[in-house]
Amino acid sequence: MINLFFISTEIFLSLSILFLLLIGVFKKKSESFIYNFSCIILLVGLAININLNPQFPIDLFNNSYKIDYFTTLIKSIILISAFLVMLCSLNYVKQNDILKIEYPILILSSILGMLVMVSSNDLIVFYVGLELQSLALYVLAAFKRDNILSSESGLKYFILSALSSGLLLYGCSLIYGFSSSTNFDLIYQNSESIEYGIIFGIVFVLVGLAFKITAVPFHMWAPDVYDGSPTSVTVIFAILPKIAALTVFINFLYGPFLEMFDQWQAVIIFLSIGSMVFGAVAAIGQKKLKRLIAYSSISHMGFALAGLSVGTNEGIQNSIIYLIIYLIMNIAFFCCLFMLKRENQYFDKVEDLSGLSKNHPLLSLSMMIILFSLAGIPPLAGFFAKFYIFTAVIEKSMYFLAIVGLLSTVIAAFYYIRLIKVMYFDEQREKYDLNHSIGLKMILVVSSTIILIYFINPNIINNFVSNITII
Amino acid sequence: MLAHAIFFYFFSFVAIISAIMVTVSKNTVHSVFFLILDFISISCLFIMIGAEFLGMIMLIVYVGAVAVLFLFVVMMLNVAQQKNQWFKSSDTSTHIPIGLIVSLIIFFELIIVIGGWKYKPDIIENFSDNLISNPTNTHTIGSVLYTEYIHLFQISGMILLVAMIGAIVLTFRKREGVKRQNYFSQISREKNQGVELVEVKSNEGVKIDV
Amino acid sequence: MMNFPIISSLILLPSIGALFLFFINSKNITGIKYVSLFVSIINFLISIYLWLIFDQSSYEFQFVESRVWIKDFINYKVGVDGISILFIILTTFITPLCILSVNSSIKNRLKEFLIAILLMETLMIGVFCSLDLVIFYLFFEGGLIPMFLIIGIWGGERRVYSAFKFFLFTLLGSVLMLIAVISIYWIAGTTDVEELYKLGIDPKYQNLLWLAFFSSFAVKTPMWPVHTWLPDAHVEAPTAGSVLLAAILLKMAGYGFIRFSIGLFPVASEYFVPFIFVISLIAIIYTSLVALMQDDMKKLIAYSSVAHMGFVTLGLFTFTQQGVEGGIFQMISHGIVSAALFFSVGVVYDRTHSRRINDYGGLVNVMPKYSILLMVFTLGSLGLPGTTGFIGEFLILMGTFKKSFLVATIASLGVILGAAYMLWLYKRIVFGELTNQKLLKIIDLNKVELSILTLLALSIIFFGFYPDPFSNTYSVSVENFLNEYNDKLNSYNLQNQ
Amino acid sequence: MFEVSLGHYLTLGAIIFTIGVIGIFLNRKNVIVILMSIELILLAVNINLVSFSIFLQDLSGQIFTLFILTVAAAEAAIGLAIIVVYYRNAGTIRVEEIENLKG
Amino acid sequence: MEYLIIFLPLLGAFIAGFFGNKFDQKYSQFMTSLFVSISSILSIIVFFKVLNYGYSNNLLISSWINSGTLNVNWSIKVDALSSLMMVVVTLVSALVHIYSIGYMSHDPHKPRFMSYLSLFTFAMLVLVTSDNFLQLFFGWEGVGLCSYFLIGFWFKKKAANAAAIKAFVVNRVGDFGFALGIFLIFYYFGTVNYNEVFNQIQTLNAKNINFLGFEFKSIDLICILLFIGAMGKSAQIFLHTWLPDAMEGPTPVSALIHAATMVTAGVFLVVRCSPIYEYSELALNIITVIGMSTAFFAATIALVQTDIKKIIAYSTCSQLGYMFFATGVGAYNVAMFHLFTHAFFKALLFLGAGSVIHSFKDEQNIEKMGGVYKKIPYTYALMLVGTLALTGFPFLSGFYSKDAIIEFAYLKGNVTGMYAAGIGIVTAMLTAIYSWRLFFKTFHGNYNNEEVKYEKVHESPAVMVLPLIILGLGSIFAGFFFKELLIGNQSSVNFWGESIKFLEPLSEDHPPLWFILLTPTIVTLSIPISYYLFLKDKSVLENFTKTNYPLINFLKKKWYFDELYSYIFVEPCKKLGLFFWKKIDGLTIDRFGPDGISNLIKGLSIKAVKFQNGFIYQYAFIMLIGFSLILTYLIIK
Repeated sequence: MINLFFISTEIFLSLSILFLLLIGVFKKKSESFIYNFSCIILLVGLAININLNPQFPIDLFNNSYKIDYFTTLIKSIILISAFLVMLCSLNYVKQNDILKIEYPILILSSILGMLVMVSSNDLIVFYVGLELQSLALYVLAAFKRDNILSSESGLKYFILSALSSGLLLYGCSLIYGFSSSTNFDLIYQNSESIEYGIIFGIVFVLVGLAFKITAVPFHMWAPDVYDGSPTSVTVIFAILPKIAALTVFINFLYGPFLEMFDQWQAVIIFLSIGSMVFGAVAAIGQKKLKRLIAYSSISHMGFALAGLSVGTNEGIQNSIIYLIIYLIMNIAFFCCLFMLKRENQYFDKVEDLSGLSKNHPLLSLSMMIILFSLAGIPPLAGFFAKFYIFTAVIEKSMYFLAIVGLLSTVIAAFYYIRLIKVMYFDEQREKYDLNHSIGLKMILVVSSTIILIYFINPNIINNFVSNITII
Repeated sequence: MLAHAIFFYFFSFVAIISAIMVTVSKNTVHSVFFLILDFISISCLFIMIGAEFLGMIMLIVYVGAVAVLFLFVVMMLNVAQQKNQWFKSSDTSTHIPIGLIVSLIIFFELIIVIGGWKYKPDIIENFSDNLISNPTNTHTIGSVLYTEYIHLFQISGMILLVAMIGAIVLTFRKREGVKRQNYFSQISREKNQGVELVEVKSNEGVKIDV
Repeated sequence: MMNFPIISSLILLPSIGALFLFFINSKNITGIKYVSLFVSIINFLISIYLWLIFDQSSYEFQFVESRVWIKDFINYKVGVDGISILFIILTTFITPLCILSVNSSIKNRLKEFLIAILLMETLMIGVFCSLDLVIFYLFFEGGLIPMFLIIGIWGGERRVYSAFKFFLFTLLGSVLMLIAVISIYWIAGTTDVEELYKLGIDPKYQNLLWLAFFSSFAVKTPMWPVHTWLPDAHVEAPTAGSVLLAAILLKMAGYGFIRFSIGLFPVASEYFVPFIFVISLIAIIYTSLVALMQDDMKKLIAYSSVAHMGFVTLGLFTFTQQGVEGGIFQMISHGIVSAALFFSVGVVYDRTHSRRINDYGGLVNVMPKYSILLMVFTLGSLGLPGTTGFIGEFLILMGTFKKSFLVATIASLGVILGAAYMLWLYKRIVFGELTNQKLLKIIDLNKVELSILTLLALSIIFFGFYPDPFSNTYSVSVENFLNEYNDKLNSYNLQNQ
Repeated sequence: MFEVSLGHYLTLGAIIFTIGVIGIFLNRKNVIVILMSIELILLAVNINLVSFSIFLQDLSGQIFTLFILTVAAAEAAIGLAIIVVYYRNAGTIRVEEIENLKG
Repeated sequence: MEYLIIFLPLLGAFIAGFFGNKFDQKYSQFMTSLFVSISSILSIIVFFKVLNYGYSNNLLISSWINSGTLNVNWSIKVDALSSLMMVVVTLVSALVHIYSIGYMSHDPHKPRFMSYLSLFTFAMLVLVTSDNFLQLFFGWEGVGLCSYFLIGFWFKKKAANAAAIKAFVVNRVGDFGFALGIFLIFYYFGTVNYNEVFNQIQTLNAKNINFLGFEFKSIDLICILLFIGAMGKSAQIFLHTWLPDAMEGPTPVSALIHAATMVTAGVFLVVRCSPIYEYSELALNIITVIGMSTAFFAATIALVQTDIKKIIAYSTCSQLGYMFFATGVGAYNVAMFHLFTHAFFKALLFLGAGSVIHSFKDEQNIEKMGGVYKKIPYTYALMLVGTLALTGFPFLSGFYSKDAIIEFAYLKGNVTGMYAAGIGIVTAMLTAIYSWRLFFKTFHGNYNNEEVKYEKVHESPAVMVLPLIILGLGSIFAGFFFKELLIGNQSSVNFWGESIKFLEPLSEDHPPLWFILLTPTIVTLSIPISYYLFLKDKSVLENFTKTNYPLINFLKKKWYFDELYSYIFVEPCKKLGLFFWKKIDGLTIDRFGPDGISNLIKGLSIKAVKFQNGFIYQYAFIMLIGFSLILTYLIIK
């Protein structure tokens, strides 16, 4: 008998989606209600998920679905960041005429897909979860359907994502063919000798995953899609799929293909270096904040991948820490973006920040903290994220990676401090509105405070991740 | 065995040719038809090889639904006739030769890799029991699909739901100025709502909402 | 009482003050000033108290605090020895003066400025007393943020360029240090400095690690040829910023050389002595010549700082008692003198808004007090006996002479050039006819300026005549430091034979 | 030659996969053809999976194919919907004209 | 008492400097003069104590620099040498202080001036009473600094400022050598204390050292380096250029600093270090050569100068050369004797010249003077005394000391000694000629000044004349009275005691009579010759000038030293500085360093942005290329 208790989060989420859909269809003007309700659903889901607290790994559905501490932790992170994302983008969604009942439902579906992805222990489950997640995101990207940019971003994201999942599938088929199974554990058993077929399969799958976390050279969609999508969707893009995809990276690489570490390590290093450097360099030329944050997230993902390229538990844990800090910073950054509005119009150009500090000292202060943290300047949280990564990297004497990474942080620092320069050194502009929702303000204040004082007790996050043992 | 080979080569040939035609034909409608042809030939191969259920499903889903959907959209958007400018377009011309080379490289690498496939009898014995015990392919699939893969089945249900919602939310729009039927309001209409008494002043008339 | 975390409170107090300022209404200018001044003076008093209860006869680290910070990885460990305590006092001494000086120079966003200064103080004190490499790095790099803002927000015309140059240059320099710090952790298993002193680091890694640390310190010192950020940063920074930069930030690198480069990697340090000597000499001669030709006061002083720091590195890498002590003394002296010079430039800049030397001349006619004090600083800078500058330079040269006659001789040429450019500067600013009409209305020092400058001048002269308070503090530590250095070197040489 | 082995099927899959890949960037006509190229890639995957499944005597490949079919259908639906939306906004779906977002 | 001697001037300087303007300016003038006078009286008392009781003392004031083995104290060392110097310094200083009351009466910055003077006195006293090289160096630089202040006292004058800086920097060049010498001493002996160094000096005899690629005997090198310092301070040839320029300062300054005291510090140094120099044949020879060259060279320039103070300045230079070659031939006590007498007559000459200048309302060109001996009789008389003393007219102080030098050079017996003696005699003649030229042109002949009416020329006030008289007395009698004490055979050895070391006692022989008479004769004869040349028949000189124009010009341009230095050092330094700044810092380091890299990255970024051209096929294409790269890499691997 399958113990359904352990997938109660997923079940709850699916049922809530259907329920919300019903409400939405039969109750007029229920958009706000559904939006708020889905926030609550996320919180409840989070509570349920935390409540699971599996003491030992649990396999479900013929060993194709795995629940353990790691996946539960990641799911919690996904749920809580989804909640934060929804909370902070509420006003934006309302004012940009994209508040429809489908919007929160699609987000929830996407999250459901992510949860499935995270727990997957089987290629098919993984693929199906991935597609559930992606399909909802395609729609969300194009959600502002009367806006040409939004629909173009949806189109680009869709086509390239479909291509990447095509490649991924081809890889799955190769892995299946060469290891005779789709189940991760069986693949691990069956692929004792190193075969090119499997390695190719891994590469194909990595392409699909790298696409999701925007690693160079599979990042090309990111700036355009981030730019074109509604900001409330961009923030989702910047955070949620990356958590899920990175988890799958870990599960996938360190699960069935641990023995082939030597083979795929080079690929990860390649992706990592490419992302770190290219993300840093290309961001300098950007004039729009959303594009800039896209490149910035490309660069950050390079660092997270660097942690994965090490091949130790510490590396994985540090990547997770990196991811957590990254998403705190990104949520905070997007909160700032959501605050740049004047008379219901949102601004997202770099020049719109000009002289922000004169009119909005607190906003620009927190923005500054965030940017310095993104740049990895001590003693802010972003530094520790990088510090941990490099600790892991250097443990294995991968100095080249470390040096390239750190040089790229210097390059990246250039554009972060350019933003600070614009905010603090340039001439001021008109004031922006101040009537932000409490949730938005709270998130910004709390997250930037966390970033600022993280150094006082860095153990907080470490305690969570130190229990993760993949290998 | 020979028949198998002949059929294989025939259908493969058709599939490859039509796949090429999908990408190169000038008329998009033709492309769609070639795509259908491609699907048909592949499903024939499937049936031939013993995966008859999948072959038939391919026909139904792809040919019956997906390809028709393509056709529908192509027709609707009226984008059928558009010229290809493969080697003419000035600023993008480098893509094509390099792209071809790259693709061929990938192809040959794939061939090399595929050539490395070996039959591993020791692994396969563990799993072959369910295929033997059931008479038909369809039967076998059915027997596992709702048991071992029930969760996937459910999730694909969600996928389809999302696809549906997505398609609706993107393309469905209420047009202004079109009268729609509203069953609830029509049925629940009461007499006093149906008739409105208006005092008409002289020489002014009444404006009636249409 | 001994358990009281006096060093931590020293580190934290300015931050708390900054936090407190954060909540004061920025309209309340006097309140802001008094609070920050109060905090910094309290800090100064604490540091003086620390100095008084400091046991000068012991070379051990004192007042050590150690507590777990990142579990199983890094401890928060701070403490002082005879070397670092002086730098702490220098920091706490200069900071109140900086705060005092903002009166006339900072017109807008005073609150933010003072917050930045106080944060800076926290970070600087942290640098000087951290006994863990990671903690050190944290403080060392953290200083970039407030300094960047100080230059960028309150700076002059080319502040953006300068701020960026400063930020990126120093960041670039220090990233390699981060790698080295982490590498040390994996090589030696700890980043605790005291432990590392005991354990020593495998000589085969030392050269690379040394270079990594060097890259960071060299930029910060700054050594030739990575010095070009300094003139720009100095020129554009507001007075208090320049003062902090010259007086303390540059010293962090010198301190780092002593504590880390030499302390941790004796073999590599020995190996790189010729290299250091060569670039120090270049720094001394080259920048002195460049300083000679400057037409901007701050730039001139900035270049002179490069030259003076060249002396410091020269002295530190002689590994002689005189050289190292001279290096330390020179750093403290330069901390006071360059601070004073920048304050002085700030004084006239506030009045005329020009830093061009040619815009001045004949100031003595209208600003006699200023002229006298500036003379003292000029003399301190050119190393006249009886000022602190002399003792540092002389000891350094003495130490250097023990190592290499040639190097000492060339370095001594820098002293001549130093006299030339400083006196020429002084002449062009202060002496001569008062030609610029704008200067006619210029007023002499006000009370605050006078007290700042007098305090600095008195300390230059007092410690120039009676340097014992300093030298007694560091001599035991330096002696022990050199002994350990030689022990390590000898044991290494024995192994190799 | 006449022995049709797994290799033949896989080669067929590889050929169709390559054609699909080529089709994506060879095409300047309209986006729908790119979509069709992607369908070709999926088809190639299906060929692979089914032939592996048959030759391995293992059913999961076919199940996989089944779900791929499902997803492909859903993908096609959404993809076409997005294309339609884009067409409504831009009046074109020529690949060379979809370049509002760049830089 | 010693404390008072040293710190009274400092106190005076302090009070005058900081509080001088709070009261009437006269108070500060009076007070500083008083303090210095007290200290001069006290120092005379100390001198007599030394003289009579062989008193010597070493007072520790406080510790100064402690670093490892280097322990330096502030101290007051009293012995024969320092007590004599103290007398010279404080006495001349006191007189100059008093003189300045009158001379500077029209200046608005009197307290500052007095303060500087007192500060100088203090520094000079610190210099002479030091018991170690470092404190000596402190005083050394301190007097240099005060000299800088005082030369640049008229800060509005461009020339004064330039001269001040020149003085300081040129001195720094000397100090550079001096400092290296101290380093070397510390290197060998681990201490900089005189006694400790002198006690160990013999250990150094055999040691050699490689310095700048040359092999030296260590002791030679130490001595030479110290002597470079002395050269700077005492304006010896090559480092003399600052001294004539220093005449831009007020005249009392010239008298005090640039004639009587500071410039003799170099001589003092060499004498003080006699225990070291005695062991270095080479250094002594170099000193002799440098000294006599300076003596000769300065004298030749003085011949053609027209600025009254510059003539005296070159004369000082020349006389310092005498002192040096005295030390060079080992006659340290004779050098000190000449120093002592020179202090009187040179101060007298300067102050007298100041008086003249004062009378002519700040006119310094001797061509624009003349014929005023009746109007300013005291000054005239005193200048006469000074001139006679300087030229070594028999039985005046200069006679004793200068002749003694020449004699001892002769007696030295070696080549340099003979040569030096010869040059000394020639120089004595030149000295006489230029001195009389100055004298005659200033006081006799026609009145040549157009700006100041003849009637307006007036004698200086008593406060200026009185010091002149004292100095005049000194110029006349100092030689006679102190001859036996300072250079006499037995008494001098008693007096100098430990403070001067002779490796082998000075020769007690006397040179042949003709030699003794030679110099006075020449000197005496030169008076009428000068009179003829400069007053009676100027045509001879004019013809000479015309025919030998290049030579005269060469002399007038001071042997082109300034131009040469400007060409060799100053301009290249400036050019090099500019080159380093603009070309290396700006165009190389910045261009290829920070700016270059940032531009490069910006350029890359622009390329990256262009790369993102919005086309879907491009994006897919990039993905495929990356993908195929990875695949190919794995295949090849």
